[in-house]
Amino acid sequence: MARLNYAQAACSGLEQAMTADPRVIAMGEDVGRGGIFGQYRGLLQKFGPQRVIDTPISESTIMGAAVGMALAGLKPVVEMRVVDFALCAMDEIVNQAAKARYMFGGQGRVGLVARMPGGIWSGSAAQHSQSLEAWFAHIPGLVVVAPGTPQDNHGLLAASIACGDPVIYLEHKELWGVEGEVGSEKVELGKAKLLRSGKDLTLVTWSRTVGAALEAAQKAESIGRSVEVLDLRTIWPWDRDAVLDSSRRTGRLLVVHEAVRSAGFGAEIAAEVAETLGVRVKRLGGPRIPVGYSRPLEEEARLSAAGIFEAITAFQ
Amino acid sequence: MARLNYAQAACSGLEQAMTADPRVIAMGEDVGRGGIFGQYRGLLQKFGPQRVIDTPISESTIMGAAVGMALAGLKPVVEMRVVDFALCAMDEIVNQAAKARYMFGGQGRVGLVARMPGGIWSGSAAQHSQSLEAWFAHIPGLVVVAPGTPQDNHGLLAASIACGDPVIYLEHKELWGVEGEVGSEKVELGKAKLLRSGKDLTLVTWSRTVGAALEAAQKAESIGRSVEVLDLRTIWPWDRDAVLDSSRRTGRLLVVHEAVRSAGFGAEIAAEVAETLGVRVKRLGGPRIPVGYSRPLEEEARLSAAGIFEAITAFQ
Amino acid sequence: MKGASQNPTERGLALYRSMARIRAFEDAAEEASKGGVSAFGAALSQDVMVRGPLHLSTGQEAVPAGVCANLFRTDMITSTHRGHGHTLAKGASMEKMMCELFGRATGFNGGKGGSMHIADFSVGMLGANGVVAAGIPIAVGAAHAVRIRSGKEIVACFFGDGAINRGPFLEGLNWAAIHKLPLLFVCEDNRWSATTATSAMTAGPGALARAQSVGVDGLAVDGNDVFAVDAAAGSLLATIRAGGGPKFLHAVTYRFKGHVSVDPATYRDGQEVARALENDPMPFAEAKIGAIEAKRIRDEAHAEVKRVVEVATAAPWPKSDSAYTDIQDTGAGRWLA
Amino acid sequence: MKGASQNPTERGLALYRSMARIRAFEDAAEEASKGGVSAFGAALSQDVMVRGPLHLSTGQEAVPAGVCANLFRTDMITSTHRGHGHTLAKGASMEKMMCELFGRATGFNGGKGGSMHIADFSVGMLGANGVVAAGIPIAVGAAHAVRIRSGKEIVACFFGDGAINRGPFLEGLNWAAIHKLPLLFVCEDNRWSATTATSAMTAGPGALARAQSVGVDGLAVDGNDVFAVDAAAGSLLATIRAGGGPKFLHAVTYRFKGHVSVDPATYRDGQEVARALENDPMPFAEAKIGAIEAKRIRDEAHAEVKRVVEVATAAPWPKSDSAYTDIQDTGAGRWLA
Ligand SMILES: Cc1ncc(C[n+]2csc(CCOP(=O)(O)OP(=O)(O)O)c2C)c(N)n1
Ligand SMILES: Cc1ncc(C[n+]2csc(CCOP(=O)(O)OP(=O)(O)O)c2C)c(N)n1
Ligand SMILES: [Mg+2]
Ligand SMILES: [Mg+2]
Repeated sequence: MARLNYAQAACSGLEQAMTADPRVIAMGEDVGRGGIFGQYRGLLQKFGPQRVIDTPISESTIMGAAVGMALAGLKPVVEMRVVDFALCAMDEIVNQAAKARYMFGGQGRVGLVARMPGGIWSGSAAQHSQSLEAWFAHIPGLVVVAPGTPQDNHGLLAASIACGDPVIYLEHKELWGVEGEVGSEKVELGKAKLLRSGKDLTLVTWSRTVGAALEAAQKAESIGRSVEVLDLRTIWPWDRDAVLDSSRRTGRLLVVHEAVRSAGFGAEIAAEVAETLGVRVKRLGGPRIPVGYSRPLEEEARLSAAGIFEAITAFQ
Repeated sequence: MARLNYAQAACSGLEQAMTADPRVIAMGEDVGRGGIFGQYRGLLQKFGPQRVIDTPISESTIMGAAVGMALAGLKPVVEMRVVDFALCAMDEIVNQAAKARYMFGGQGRVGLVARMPGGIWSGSAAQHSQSLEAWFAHIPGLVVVAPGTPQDNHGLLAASIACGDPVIYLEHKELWGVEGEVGSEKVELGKAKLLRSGKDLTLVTWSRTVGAALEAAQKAESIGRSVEVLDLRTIWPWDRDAVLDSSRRTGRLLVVHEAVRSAGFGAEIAAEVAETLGVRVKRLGGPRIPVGYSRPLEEEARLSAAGIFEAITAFQ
Repeated sequence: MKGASQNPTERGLALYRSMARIRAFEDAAEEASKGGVSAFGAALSQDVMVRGPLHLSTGQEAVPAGVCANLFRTDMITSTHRGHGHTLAKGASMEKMMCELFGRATGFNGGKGGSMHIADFSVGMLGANGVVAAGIPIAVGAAHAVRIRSGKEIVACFFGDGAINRGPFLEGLNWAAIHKLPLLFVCEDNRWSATTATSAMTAGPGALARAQSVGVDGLAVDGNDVFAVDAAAGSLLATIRAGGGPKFLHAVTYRFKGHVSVDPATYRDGQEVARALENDPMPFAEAKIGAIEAKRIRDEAHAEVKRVVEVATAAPWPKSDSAYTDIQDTGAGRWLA
Repeated sequence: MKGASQNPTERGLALYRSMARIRAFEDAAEEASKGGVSAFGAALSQDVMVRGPLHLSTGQEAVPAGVCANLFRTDMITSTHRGHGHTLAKGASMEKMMCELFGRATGFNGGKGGSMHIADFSVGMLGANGVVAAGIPIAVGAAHAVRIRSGKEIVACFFGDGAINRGPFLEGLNWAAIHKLPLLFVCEDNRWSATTATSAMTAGPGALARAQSVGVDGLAVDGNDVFAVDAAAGSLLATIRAGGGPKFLHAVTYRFKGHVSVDPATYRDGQEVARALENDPMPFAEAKIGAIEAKRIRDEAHAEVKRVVEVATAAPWPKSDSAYTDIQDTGAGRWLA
């Protein structure tokens, strides 16, 4: 057990994986200086430039080369800096990484982890603040992970490297400094975490929104509404059983995510639960607007504990 | 009124727009020879290479240049060949075209139509068969259109060029040869078309699936199930009122689309209807698999009238 | 901006003024941004004036000043994440830019864009860009639009040395050359890409050779010598305006500050930085126009920026409702239920 | 494939055999694809053997034959949408490729990929690709993997003339040069990009100059002369194997057929086509190895392809269940409810 922040936790997970398996390498812009969020700090010193590879500003080729490396037997962990720039590598992610194994009839696998920090980043405006987990969940072949705590960032990164599939790994741009206890326990892909038990309503969320959701659930308790909170952690495959189970018990599902509500991944969860159980469902997500720069505009795009609380109480 | 196929109908819509407004131009790979589906046939001869522009195989720059043209006052209609290759231009679509107007605080608009034929294309396998309307619907700033008939391809293309917003225009790769009567009536963006009235179930679909859905609905009639069929036509903004209205009347909603079911746009519609009305909802979509080449594999990825019929009858 | 006198002394003063205004602006913006970025895991202070990553062009002023001195107001430019200099040099209002950095309603973008998306369409500044190299295809399109409507304007496209390793560089230059577009590509080479020395990531004989290999010829110039930049840009632009097709200007300069304003840039060699500071374009230009005039101009710039900071500090915030406008006409709205 | 005798006559025969097998394969595949593509709005016949767009390399055989004669089985290649020639020349089974084109379970990809995704990892053929230029970064990564594990293999990366206008060309070559990767880039220049003459869309002095501008030197060669290709590839590969870093081979040839097998290619000038047919690489090579040997080799190839078509015609279809395998281990499944 050690007290680490979210960036350090990931870094130590990666370091362990690199120590255990020489096929694991890390690459991306500025990783040699530790990455712009410190999430690769010290790795160059430990593993050298052969395995911690600085790259040009060439997102297409960073991702495409990772596919080639994986097909040739390595396990690359590649950095896209932010999910917004991964848009420059979408062919490589969707047409190549996700489909190669299938198209080639099982010849070759594309075991790689593509780290692309997502979410609103204070004062960074529309091109640095997107949440695109729903996109990747829609693409056959991809695994999608969104850790919300240092412990999960440690454990899920290790699990992602180990799984052998192409993993879209969505750290949150505003969690880097968050600290927590990090132990060596394994975190399994595809398993939600029950953060709080409750009997009136199931609240499913992930990534940075977990904090606000817990706060809102606490407050709801004080007015006699008992809210169960699940951190989904893995977006694909999502923990359908856990969500259905909880929703069946509470009879109400509220999905909350920072991503734009329209066609967000909350729609998939809500639709699935409504179809399967016929219980009542609601979604809370971002408005369908680009994230603005100025604080009052940015605030409009954010979810707050107060907003979540309101959604809970309005859900009768 | 003229009898035109889906490609000719779009071509004539574009020709009219280009005749009426010198700011409208067309560009993309092979458009000078009429486009690989014939959807630009004759335009070079009529408007010359200044306005019907052959481009290198440079998807990023085709789309990025269209943004620049639009900001400088033109109304480009740009060809991505297939939606799968538009993945090579995702930064330009999502970070630039969709957001420029907002980021610049309303200085400049990005009125353009990005044509990117979608859907399964016989024997073309995983990199030429995707349906990604849910992606674009998730992105603030974009309009998303998916015409299902020659008439709609004529009218919606005209409306898309006129609207002044960036429009993702998803023709279907297997509708090009389909013929129909095409008149000059306007087709409004954002309005679903009621194809069939019914009282037991509302079936919402779009693009190529419309045909199979109608067939299934007909068959359902014969066993006493009365199915209302709506062709959504515009995916964003979707005709929420029409869908809610119909669902309220029938008490059951079935959304059917060729796109992968998981995190497809059906999830948005189903979730919204379930939330708003509390009526029962179901979704039918493609399995979460890449489209295979061989016929038996490709068939697994397709929706059939029989499959839709089954979903209707199973929905009690 | 072009239209300034061609009298050599007056031109020199105008160039210096352009640079001095940029330097003063960057210094003030830097000051106002302290604590304003959450990069490197640092927390974001709540009451900072300029929030988010702020990319300063301090030390690089000679490039925008020299290039834009050869542009008319109707000419267009595209810019990068490091776009304050381009914007000012193109003739945009310093006040509106500062207001935008302060996130105010009175800024160019009404607070929607901030530094990374600064734009002033009224002077042909078509926008900074948060995505490296993304301005290149946009500039190509703008120049192509000019060609289509047989306009006389030209477009200048600014980008950094790091951008020449991104695909759109190849695609955009090739496109411009095929269509002989009226377009000046300006590679503002400050030798660094964030924390990485660009030279370590860039193979081959350099930016200009890359441009030539796709049919775009040009010049390399000392980007710290505003007079040299002015002359080179002037001669290239004359060719472009005469229908000579796109040209390329490779201007070597240096980024005095960190990648963003809060980056201490400890990854750089102290000697390299010291040498670069000796090549500060400001004293270099001052030596030519004289210390007295230079000081007067700098004082004016400081006074202007002081006023502008005051205005920005007092300016109104955007209404939260405005978060929902300027998105799209068809399908607009919050879509929250 | 390397390992063939270095005896000049035997090498000539081996090169010719490699070409003859490609030609015979392409002719048979073309025949089997008639009516099999729904491009250009045409309907798709239901009982056609080879469905979907089929890109034939007829006329271009000398390039893969000459290059792959210099590769070991353990060396790797990446390919394009027009990949049959590369695959055969690299030593893959003709039978398994034909089975794949016929969509059968016994094909290389079990019917999942078809022509555009043909692959045979057992001979280092890492896949054709439906996306122009997408093979370039993949080849870069494979070569980088070799470097990381200090392997001795090299990677050859085939792409068309149209691909040099896509961003990954710049990015991939620059990357390979920085890291001095063991990588041969082969631009198979058939002068057409679908229905467009590539020359009209490509500015500057050409493919090799572009490569040189990002630090990758190489050679230009007559791509219809298999001996010249063999020699050029051999010399470049010797340098690469000796640690000389990436090299570039620009081979000019011609696409005899339409872009896809059902394309009549009416957009091409008849004289251009006639001239190109006169430069058919097959008779050119035949002239060097002698008509009798050439005929024997061609007959063998025809016999082989005839057998292979019979095998493919009789081969089993994939089970529909296999549509759901080979996707991902974590989160696999149909997800239909
Ligand atoms: C496509 C993309 N990749 C990465 C980044 C992150 N990033 C922002 S600026 C920068 C360095 C750019 O270097 P250069 O082009 O030389 O411009 P400079 O910052 O030196 O002005 C990087 C990597 C980005 N904005 N866009
Ligand atoms: C990114 C991308 N854009 C467009 C296409 C459509 N397309 C397929 S092949 C082709 C022409 C390619 O020309 P070239 O690279 O010269 O290869 P050739 O077909 O001549 O072998 C085009 C445009 C594609 N497959 N991928
Ligand atoms: Mg730089
Ligand atoms: Mg070609």
